Amino acid sequence: MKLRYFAWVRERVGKPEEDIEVPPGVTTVGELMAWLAARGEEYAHAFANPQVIRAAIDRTHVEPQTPIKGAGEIAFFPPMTGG
Amino acid sequence: MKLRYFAWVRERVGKPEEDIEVPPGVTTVGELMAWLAARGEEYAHAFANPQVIRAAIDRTHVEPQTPIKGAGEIAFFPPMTGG
Amino acid sequence: MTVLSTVRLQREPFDAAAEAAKLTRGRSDVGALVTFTGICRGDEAGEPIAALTLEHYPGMVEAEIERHVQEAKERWPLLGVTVIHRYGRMVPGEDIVVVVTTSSHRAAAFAAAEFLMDYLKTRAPFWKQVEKAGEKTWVEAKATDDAAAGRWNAGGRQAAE
Amino acid sequence: MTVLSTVRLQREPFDAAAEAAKLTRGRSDVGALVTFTGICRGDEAGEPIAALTLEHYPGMVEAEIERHVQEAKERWPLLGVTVIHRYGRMVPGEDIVVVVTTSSHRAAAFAAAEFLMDYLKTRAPFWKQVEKAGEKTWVEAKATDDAAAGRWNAGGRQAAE
Repeated sequence: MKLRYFAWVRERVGKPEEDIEVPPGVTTVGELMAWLAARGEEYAHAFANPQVIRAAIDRTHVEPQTPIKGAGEIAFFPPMTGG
Repeated sequence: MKLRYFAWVRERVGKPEEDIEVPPGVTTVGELMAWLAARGEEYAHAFANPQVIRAAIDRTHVEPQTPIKGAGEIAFFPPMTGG
Repeated sequence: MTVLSTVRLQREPFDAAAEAAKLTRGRSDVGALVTFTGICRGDEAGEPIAALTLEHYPGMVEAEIERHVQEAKERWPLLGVTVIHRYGRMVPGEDIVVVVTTSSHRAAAFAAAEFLMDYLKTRAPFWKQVEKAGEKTWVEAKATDDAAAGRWNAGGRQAAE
Repeated sequence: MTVLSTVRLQREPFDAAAEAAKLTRGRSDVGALVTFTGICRGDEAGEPIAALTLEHYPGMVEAEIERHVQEAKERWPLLGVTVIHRYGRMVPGEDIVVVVTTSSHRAAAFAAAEFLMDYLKTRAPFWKQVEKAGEKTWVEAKATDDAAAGRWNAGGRQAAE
């Protein structure tokens, strides 16, 4: 599964994207964030406040409870500030 | 007192402006319209529907009950359609 | 803070883009620029028209628009306002009116431009006549325009739909 | 009736006036043209900034904006919609985004332009970073922008103030 990070999530994780194997017990976007936060200091910093982090699966906005099964690309980023 | 007419009020009256002597009993904008309507066929046509006619005294919108005392210029016109 | 404001009545065409540019040139406090252009359409009430003639009340219309520009500046934190309205004869495709508003943020710029357009449609002393199949007819005022203008009364902004 | 729509993401500056002109040229059904331009200000949260850098999610942002342009076209009787959003580094005074909407009547053009801007501010995957006194900081999302965007949900348009 491909993960992508944007803005300060990208800066904290230290890379724009990576391919990872997600263990079978991790089934939702929220669980994925919790699992990532335990992967190391940079991830713990990036996902310290999971409630402010937004996610998209295959380029569509999703919620923490959304299942990740079948996802090709999951992106994590802060609240958007365009316009 | 100077009267000015615009749009179809002007067309029906047949002139853009005129100077008139208003008799002392005519004290409000509404009374002036009623008095004008009795001045002849063209005025009767112009002021047949006084409730749709708007008025301004010295270039400020006024209501039928507004007194005309001291007015320099009174204008009559249909509802506005600018923009 | 310099608040620029311009009100102009004219027979000649105007350049809406040039007017908009005047409100932003050389300054870095403008974050939002709204330009509304009203254009002469080729139809009125479903029938084709050949031209539009706008009559106005000289003297009154400039003062009235100025007053509403002042009101807009009091209601919203604007950095600039331009209103240019043409009179005389125009054919379909020609610009009739432009309202430009600038502000630090978009909400004020949008609200002020809509407020001024609602006002121009209903209370500024202009009257439109259209030429349809060789006949000239006066355009009737629309109840929807009055409703749109009414939403700015009684304090805050109301839903318009 | 031809409804034109354009969505573009680009690093280079755009010409807002030229984009607006494309939606009116050679047609006489457009009565109202709204152009909103968002400009890089020289300050952010009261402090001067040297520049702004916009990061975006390529692929997602185009699709998301297209989807909202479609929604705008379903909600209002539009004749044209153009959205151009820049990414990369910009200095104060440079244009960031332009939204152009055209319709027969002004209410639809204004509403659609505001709807699209509220969306771009809050839901399109863009992130702003500013350079203040040599330091780069990410701009925080504003609650007022979320509230503005929220008014388009649940059917009709709600008061935004």
